[in-house]
Amino acid sequence: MSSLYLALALFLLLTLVAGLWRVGRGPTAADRMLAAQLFGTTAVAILLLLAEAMDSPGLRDVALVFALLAAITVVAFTRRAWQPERLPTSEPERLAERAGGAA
Amino acid sequence: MILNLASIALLLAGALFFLAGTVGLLRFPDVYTRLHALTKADNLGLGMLIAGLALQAESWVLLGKLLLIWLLVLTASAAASHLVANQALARGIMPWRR
Amino acid sequence: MPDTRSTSVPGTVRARALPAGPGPTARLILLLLLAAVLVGLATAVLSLPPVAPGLGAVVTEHLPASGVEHPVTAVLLNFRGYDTLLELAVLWLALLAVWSLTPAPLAHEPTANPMLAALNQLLAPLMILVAGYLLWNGGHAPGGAFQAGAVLGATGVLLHLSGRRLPRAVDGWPLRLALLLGVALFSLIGLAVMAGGAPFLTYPPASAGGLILAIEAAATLSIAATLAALFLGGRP
Amino acid sequence: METLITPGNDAWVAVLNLLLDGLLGLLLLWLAWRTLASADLFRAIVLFIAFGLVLAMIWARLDAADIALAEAAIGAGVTGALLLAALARLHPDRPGTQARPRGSDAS
Repeated sequence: MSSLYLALALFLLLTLVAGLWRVGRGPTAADRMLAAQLFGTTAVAILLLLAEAMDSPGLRDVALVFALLAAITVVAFTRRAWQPERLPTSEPERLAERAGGAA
Repeated sequence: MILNLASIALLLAGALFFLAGTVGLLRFPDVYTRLHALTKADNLGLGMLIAGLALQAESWVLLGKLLLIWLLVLTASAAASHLVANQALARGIMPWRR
Repeated sequence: MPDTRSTSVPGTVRARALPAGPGPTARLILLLLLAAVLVGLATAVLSLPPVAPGLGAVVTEHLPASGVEHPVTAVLLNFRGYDTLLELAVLWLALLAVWSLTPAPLAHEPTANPMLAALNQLLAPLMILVAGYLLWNGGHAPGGAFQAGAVLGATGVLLHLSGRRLPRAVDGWPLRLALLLGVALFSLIGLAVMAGGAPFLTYPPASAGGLILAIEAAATLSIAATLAALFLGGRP
Repeated sequence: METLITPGNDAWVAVLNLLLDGLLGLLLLWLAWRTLASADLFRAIVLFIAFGLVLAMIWARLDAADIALAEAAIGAGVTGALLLAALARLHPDRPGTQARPRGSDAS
């Protein structure tokens, strides 16, 4: 059973690596942030699998803390760094924002 | 034995949904559609994975902790997607149309 | 991944035009230096004995006298109490540095959000509960003051982000007291044991468990207050 | 049951462990490099958040649950929010982010 858990953890880690492409690509800030949020969920899954595979129950608490605090970064993002009052200031920014709908 | 097989099936199905979530994140056309990858695919994937692990759980405490983790992730991503979609609309990002 | 064309997004600062990079010779020298460092590190790591003669055995041997069952907590709060005390002081100095730079920004929170309020109602009590759980766990399993303090501090950050503010009455001396509590109690207990003839921070084994829990509880509050105050970004 | 999924258990486990640790290590180095090299500060922050996640998983792999827990709590709860708030304050043209003029409040 342990090797199944490890294999699944490896698989999930690979999907996380693939998701990094979205962090680089954007185009809007929200896309990058969403990718990070998705990594959080994947990390919770990987940690739960590792807790079982490595027989280390403390890792479940790590997953619990990740799950508990997952919302804070996005709240900070929408309440601070991504506010509508500040209009995009340069042409590429405006293009990226509009293209968010059509890319 | 049956419990074991069910657990394995759930774990594999969960991993499949995680894959779907990542494909969605990479392939969907705009922020609003990509939110689905975050809120639907991955949460279902995590749910199945947790169900698979819960079938192997030795104690009720562990079962409760696993369930709590899932509910917390559900809450967090629901809140996150609401906030992001709300803000994206407020910034005037148009939803994607074919 | 990253295309360096950087379709930069709002909320970002674009880098100014960078000066031209080093020439080919400089690059080659840099590469050689880096390779030398890599080889040095690799040989150092590979020449380590397979089983490092660490202090693990000593810690295990003295664990019963430490007052806790978890070796990490025993080392952090008992055997190497100095380090933890000074770490708390460092965190506190960081906050002093931030406070001396600027007053806290005026809190014009973006419009109140009912969803955030509901999220708070759900998450904040759970976070406080988990912080308590981690603090209690520290005695026998992974957990302890720093982890609990960080979770509690994150609660403060979340509440602040959703527009909750400290009441006027609390952001004066009660806040300062909370910030100081960890270092103060830690040092006081450290000094108090000296009255019994023991060296600084050497707890009597019989009461070590209770003393460590008290110190950890105070440290949790202080760490949480410090982290949340750091987030304010200035002196309140 | 064991053999149904895993013929030759030990060898498989060893290979999987190696792959997992190797991938995590490479990922951490790559994320560190991209974080430092990124000219776009927001992207650097997101990469740093991902760096924290991977670091927590590496501590987990090293069986250091205490440090993984600390990294999870600090990395997920405080650092990301702190950096994002700091980034927002780099733009003083937005309402709500100006520093209070000195001396306006005596408290």
